[in-house]
Amino acid sequence: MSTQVPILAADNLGVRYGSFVALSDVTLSIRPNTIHSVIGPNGAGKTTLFHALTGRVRASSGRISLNGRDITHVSDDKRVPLGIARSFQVTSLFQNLSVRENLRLAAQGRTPLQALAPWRGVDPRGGALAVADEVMERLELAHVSERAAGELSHGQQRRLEVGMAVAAKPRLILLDEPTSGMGIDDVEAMKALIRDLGRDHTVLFIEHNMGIVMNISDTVTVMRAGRVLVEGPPALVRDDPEVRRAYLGNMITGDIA
Amino acid sequence: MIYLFQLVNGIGLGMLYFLLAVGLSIIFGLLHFVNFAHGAFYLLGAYLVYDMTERGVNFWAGLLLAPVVVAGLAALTEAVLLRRIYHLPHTFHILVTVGLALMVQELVIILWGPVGGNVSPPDVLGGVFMLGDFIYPQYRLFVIGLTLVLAIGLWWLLEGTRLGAVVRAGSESTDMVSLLGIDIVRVNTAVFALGAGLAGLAGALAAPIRGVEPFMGVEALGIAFVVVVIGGMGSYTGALIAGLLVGIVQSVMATLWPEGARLMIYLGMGLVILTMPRGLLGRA
Amino acid sequence: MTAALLEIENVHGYYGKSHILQGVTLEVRAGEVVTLLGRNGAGKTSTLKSISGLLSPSAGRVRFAGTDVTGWRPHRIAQRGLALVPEHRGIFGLLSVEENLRIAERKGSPWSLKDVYRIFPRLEERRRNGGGQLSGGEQQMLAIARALLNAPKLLMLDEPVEGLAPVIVDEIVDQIRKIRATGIPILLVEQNLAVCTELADRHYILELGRVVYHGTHDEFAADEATKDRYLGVKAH
Amino acid sequence: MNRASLHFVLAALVAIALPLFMRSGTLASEVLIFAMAAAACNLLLGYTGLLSFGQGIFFGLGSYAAGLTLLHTSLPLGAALALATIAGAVAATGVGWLSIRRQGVYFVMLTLAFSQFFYFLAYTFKDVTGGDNGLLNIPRPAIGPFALGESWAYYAFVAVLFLLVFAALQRVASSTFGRTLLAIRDNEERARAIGFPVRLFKITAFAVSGAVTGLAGALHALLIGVAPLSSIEYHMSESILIMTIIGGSGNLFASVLGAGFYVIVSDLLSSIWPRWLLLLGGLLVVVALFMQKGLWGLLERLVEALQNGRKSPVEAPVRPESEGRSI
Amino acid sequence: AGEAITIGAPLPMSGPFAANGKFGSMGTAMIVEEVGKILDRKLGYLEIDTEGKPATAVRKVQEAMERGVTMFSGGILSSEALAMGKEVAKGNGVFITTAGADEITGSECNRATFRWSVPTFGAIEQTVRPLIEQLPNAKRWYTITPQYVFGDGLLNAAKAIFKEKGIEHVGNSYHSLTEKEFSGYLTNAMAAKPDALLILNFGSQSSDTLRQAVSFGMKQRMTILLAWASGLEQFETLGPDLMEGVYFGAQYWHGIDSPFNRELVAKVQAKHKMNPNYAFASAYLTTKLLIDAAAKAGSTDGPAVVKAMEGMKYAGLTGEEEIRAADHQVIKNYYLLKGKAKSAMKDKDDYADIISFGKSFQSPEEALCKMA
Ligand SMILES: Nc1ncnc2c1ncn2[C@@H]1O[C@H](COP(=O)(O)OP(=O)(O)OP(=O)(O)O)[C@@H](O)[C@H]1O
Ligand SMILES: Nc1ncnc2c1ncn2[C@@H]1O[C@H](COP(=O)(O)OP(=O)(O)OP(=O)(O)O)[C@@H](O)[C@H]1O
Ligand SMILES: [Mg+2]
Ligand SMILES: [Mg+2]
Repeated sequence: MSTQVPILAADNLGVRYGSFVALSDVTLSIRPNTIHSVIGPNGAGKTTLFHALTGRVRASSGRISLNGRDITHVSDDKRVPLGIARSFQVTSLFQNLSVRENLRLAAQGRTPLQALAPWRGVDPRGGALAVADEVMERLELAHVSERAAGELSHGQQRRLEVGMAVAAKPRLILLDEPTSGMGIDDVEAMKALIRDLGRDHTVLFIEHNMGIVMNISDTVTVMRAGRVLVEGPPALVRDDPEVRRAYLGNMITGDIA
Repeated sequence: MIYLFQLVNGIGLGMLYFLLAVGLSIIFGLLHFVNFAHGAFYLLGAYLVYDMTERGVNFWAGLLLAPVVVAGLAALTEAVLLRRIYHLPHTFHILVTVGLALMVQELVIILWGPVGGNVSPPDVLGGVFMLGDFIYPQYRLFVIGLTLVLAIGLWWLLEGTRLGAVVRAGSESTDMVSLLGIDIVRVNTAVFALGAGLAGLAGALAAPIRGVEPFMGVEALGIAFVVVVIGGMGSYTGALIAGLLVGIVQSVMATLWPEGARLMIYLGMGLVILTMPRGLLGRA
Repeated sequence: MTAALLEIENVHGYYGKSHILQGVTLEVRAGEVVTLLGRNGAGKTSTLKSISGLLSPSAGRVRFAGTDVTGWRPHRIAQRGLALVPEHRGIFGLLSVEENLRIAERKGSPWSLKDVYRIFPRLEERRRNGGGQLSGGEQQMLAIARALLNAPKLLMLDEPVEGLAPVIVDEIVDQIRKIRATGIPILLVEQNLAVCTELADRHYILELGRVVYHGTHDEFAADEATKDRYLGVKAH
Repeated sequence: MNRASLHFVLAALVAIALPLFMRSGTLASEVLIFAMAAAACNLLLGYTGLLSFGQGIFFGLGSYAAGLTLLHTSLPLGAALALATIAGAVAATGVGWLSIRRQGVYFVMLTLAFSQFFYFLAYTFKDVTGGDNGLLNIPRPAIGPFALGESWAYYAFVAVLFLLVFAALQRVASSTFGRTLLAIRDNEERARAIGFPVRLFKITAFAVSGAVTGLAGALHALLIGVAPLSSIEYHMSESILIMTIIGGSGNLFASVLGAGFYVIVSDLLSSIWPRWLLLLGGLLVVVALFMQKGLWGLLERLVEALQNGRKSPVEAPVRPESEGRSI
Repeated sequence: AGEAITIGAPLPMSGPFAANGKFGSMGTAMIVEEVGKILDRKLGYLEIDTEGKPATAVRKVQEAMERGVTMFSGGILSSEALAMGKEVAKGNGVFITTAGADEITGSECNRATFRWSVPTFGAIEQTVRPLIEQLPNAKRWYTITPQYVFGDGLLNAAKAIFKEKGIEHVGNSYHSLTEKEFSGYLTNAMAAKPDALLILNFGSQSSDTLRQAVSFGMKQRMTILLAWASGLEQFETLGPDLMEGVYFGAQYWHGIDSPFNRELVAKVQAKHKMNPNYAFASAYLTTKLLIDAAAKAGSTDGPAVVKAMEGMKYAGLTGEEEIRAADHQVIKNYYLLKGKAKSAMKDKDDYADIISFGKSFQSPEEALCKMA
């Protein structure tokens, strides 16, 4: 298993915001069809890592490769057709469009140039719409399918946010704190969903809910101050004294079942 | 030698442009309000001074009074009209303020006639300043000096006081500012009045230089936009630098390549935006 | 028993034509921490908004410290000492961290800038940073710190630990306890039952814009049926 | 009948109704010409969220292109119109390509700067454009067997083109492309994050808009026999934008309403009072304050009020949430 | 009596030239009212607001022609006048204007269009030449010119005279039609140390230039000539302080000593309590020309009226005037005025004295008019 080509690999990745170094020397390797989580204190650079991997911010040093192909200089929108999709920590939806349209667009994003022809109509039986409906079912959003995304409650928006990444049918899905803002019951459901996604996709996710992280991850990467602190299976990470001190604390959040 | 003269002249122009533009910049950058009526306040300032001097009021009194009246009118407009549309997209800001500018312009024509008039500088400043070959109207020198003093005062107000921070905050989320117990509505009115008052002052100061006519507002608006965009919206220092830059370029170009002066300014503005995303010093 | 500091009585609220709050009644007394629970979309945030004046109640009363503040503009309510930390945090991105704090400073607050820097050292490290450049957790800390400087008589926190690292959650829970210890009551909206359990004296559960359950902490802790029914928490 | 065909029928009705109510074919033609320009502007404003102050560039270039073709070559009318359309599209692609590098107000200002730039260009190259005098003597040749000299004959020609263009724009707006534009308008970051090359889409929108605006400019030059400098001035951009906003930016037919209203009301007001701009100004303020959905919104409210008058006005309470919340 | 006869008055009633439009309209109204009736039909006029835009002007003229109007008097801006002239020609009407561009009776001349005002050539001949003769010591001249056809027309005419008279042309500053700030150009001018400054722009631009030149103390250091002033309406905005000692070229001045003008001044004084300015008087006269021609032709038919106007000689505002048939240019005087001190003014409008006047015109061939 460890000899497999990683689906995504980051090599000595560094990112700076102006003079502030948000990420330095991060080396990461995600094996296909695994669930890989990233944890770490607030401001450790987790979201920044996601930004770099998806191309939203430019890496100031290092290399990123997808299935062995160098994508360091591929722009963010061009990485989607290559099979990377993500959700955002701060909800970012098409507020004025319906839930269904949000998801249809997310599905369409894999073949964006098809949408560039100004004369081509939306195929009612087409793939994108079908995917949208499927995702809505999966995320229990079908009953609000025609509502504008901006009118959903915070928790519903969070679910749609994750749905947007799922709808792109990526090979690698990046979820930035998928359960934040979700109801207690939804957290359980999300846990199930991520586990589920892990079967036919590769999942990389950031989470502060240790209940999820420790239960479903194959690998956990702990970051601190822009660097990788520890990486390994959940049990190893949980018992690392450094991780406990820097991050886990007493863990009143999310009991590890 | 001539370029030296043009440089001084450019600084004189530039300081006036700064005064004109800085109000727009404040309103623009801090309230996120696109104010196409800014020129109308400039127009009003000029006409108020004109009207008062025609009635025999002392020029200095006029210079003091005109911006105050303009600020008052602006506050009223803001309270009655503009605050209802802050939350709407830019399109509506433009619609309302273009409408307002048209109304002011036509009202000016109705009140003072379509031809315009002349404002004499006060007698003490009526002459020219001479130094060898260098000749410069005393009144223009006075304008440079006055705007310099104002520039410093303004800088302190915007960057050194809490008011500045509050208004910037309000430009992002009025709700959140209210939740901190600050009456953002009043702050906005004050800022709008300040910006408009500065335009009124610029108009009042410009009146003896270029006379008054009903369409000077539109022209001023164009210049103000160029300055604000080059300097960066919401940036005080940007407005100052850009104002001077535009003034100097315009003046020097008058010798270098007069036909292309305007073209250069717009070309320059385009280049600045393309190479510097937020103008020279804009924040967001 | 002390008189209620905050009383809301049969409050109704609309977004456009949707009737979201359908008669919410609850109260917060001096010195206690009350949580408002409920599923996503139950109307918790909307309730806080109607208290703080962001959402004008179409019917019902909001009384704070003996004054009827129904329909007041938000800044007047805030000046009375009702502080809300909204779920989206409301950090001013154009202002630096310190400016964010400074504009909230009000005379009579038991906390000073120094105090909040002591509570949240991370903020002091990043005090010159733009508010928009903070990580999610840093923003949450800033939002709470800001509310503290605003001289609150009652603090309303909308999901304060959302997206925070466990150590920080501990920290914030600690701070909330300390705030309570100063006698300032807290109305807390939270999805994290563990946090609620740590802190609350009483609980309300909201569903479809109505209060469907109300009980003291101990009653609630024992009532697995209620938890299951309204919050979908299965006893494992 | 779906929304799109309803709007098309409405547009056709306008084209048919104008001759019944208007004395002059010239004014009627102008209404439809600006309706095209406004609808094209709406594609940028309403669908892509781009507030372009550059529409006058494309309009003016269309005028010049058609004028120059007819003056200096023996190409037929159709070719002149096609060239104007291409000129509009090419200029729009260029202006779009540069302007969309910036967002928000800076974008608006860039388009404004370009519009000034093109104005001075046209002003300076007076040998080509006629400078301040404009391009004079533009003929209006027949199209096949149909002479267009008479003003209603020309109107008929314009009306046919207008309906074709309107239908085409509708098609664009409802295509996947148009819907993607709506998404971009709503949240550009997200659109990019889900894989859309946002700039390419915006430039394409610009090109389509510029093409239609160029065509409108050409038709206008033919209408008045001149390609004046004022067609490429900043005020032209402003007028087109105002028409679009007054109409309402939600759908394309709204722009037809806006253009018709603006052109006819301006004509009316200016004939009754020299200070008519005062009234126009007031009107703009009123629209922004009370009719944020524009004339179209007003129309919708009217229709709704009529329907409610018939039906009982009681609304069923909307239940905000439903049950079943596991993923 | 048949249907009423309507004369179209396409004028910029709104926009930057609204002042001219307003007085033009008053002038037309006055003569129409005065005449009342011709060919046994009631006479009326239709005020058409061109908004100063050629497009609007053409569209509205088109509409008026569809309604049966054949005679038009108006058009203040060159661009609108040129465009309207073409349109009126297409519709077989007749149009008389006072706009400045040489092309109107030059390269773009046509059957339907007449022009009352003196073109650039005559304006310079009647101002620069007499001034050079009056001031033999002014050997160095500087010019400020708006960059477009009209400005070049003036400049070329001036250069020709400079050359002929051995005057040194020490420099020229071009500027665009939208320029309002002239201090840069004036700085150039001062650096060239001229004896005379020739201002070749018009309207508010010329006022701005003069105002700023005076503030730079240039009046004390050189002679200033503003070759194309609009007369009373401009002088009112300038005021005697600026005008004193400055020379102005003008198409018309209410102080002209001709029978027709004296009569007009009296009438306008009686009716409007003011002196007629250029826009007023010229509109009055050009409308009158149309009316007279229609009466003479016995028809309002465009071509008939044109025929009647061609070669017409009459006692006009500036004395004897004649409509040249070959290019439809009215042959009339152009005036050189000199501003006087406030203390020397006899009444509130007595801003200037006439120094000299005369008629200078290029031949139609020189003006490049080839009438179809
Ligand atoms: N645009 C930016 N400019 C400057 N600094 C930034 C910017 N974005 C983030 N930072 C800083 O980079 C650091 C890492 O931020 P990041 O958002 O990656 O943290 P995180 O690990 O995702 O934290 P959290 O768990 O709180 O979301 C933080 O200290 C933050 O303040
Ligand atoms: N601005 C709005 N416009 C229309 N409907 C809204 C708006 N905001 C909220 N709603 C609706 O009101 C209901 C209650 O929303 P609210 O935000 O109060 O829920 P909540 O209990 O805070 O949920 P969450 O836990 O997800 O934050 C939801 O159904 C939501 O869709
Ligand atoms: Mg993060
Ligand atoms: Mg909520």
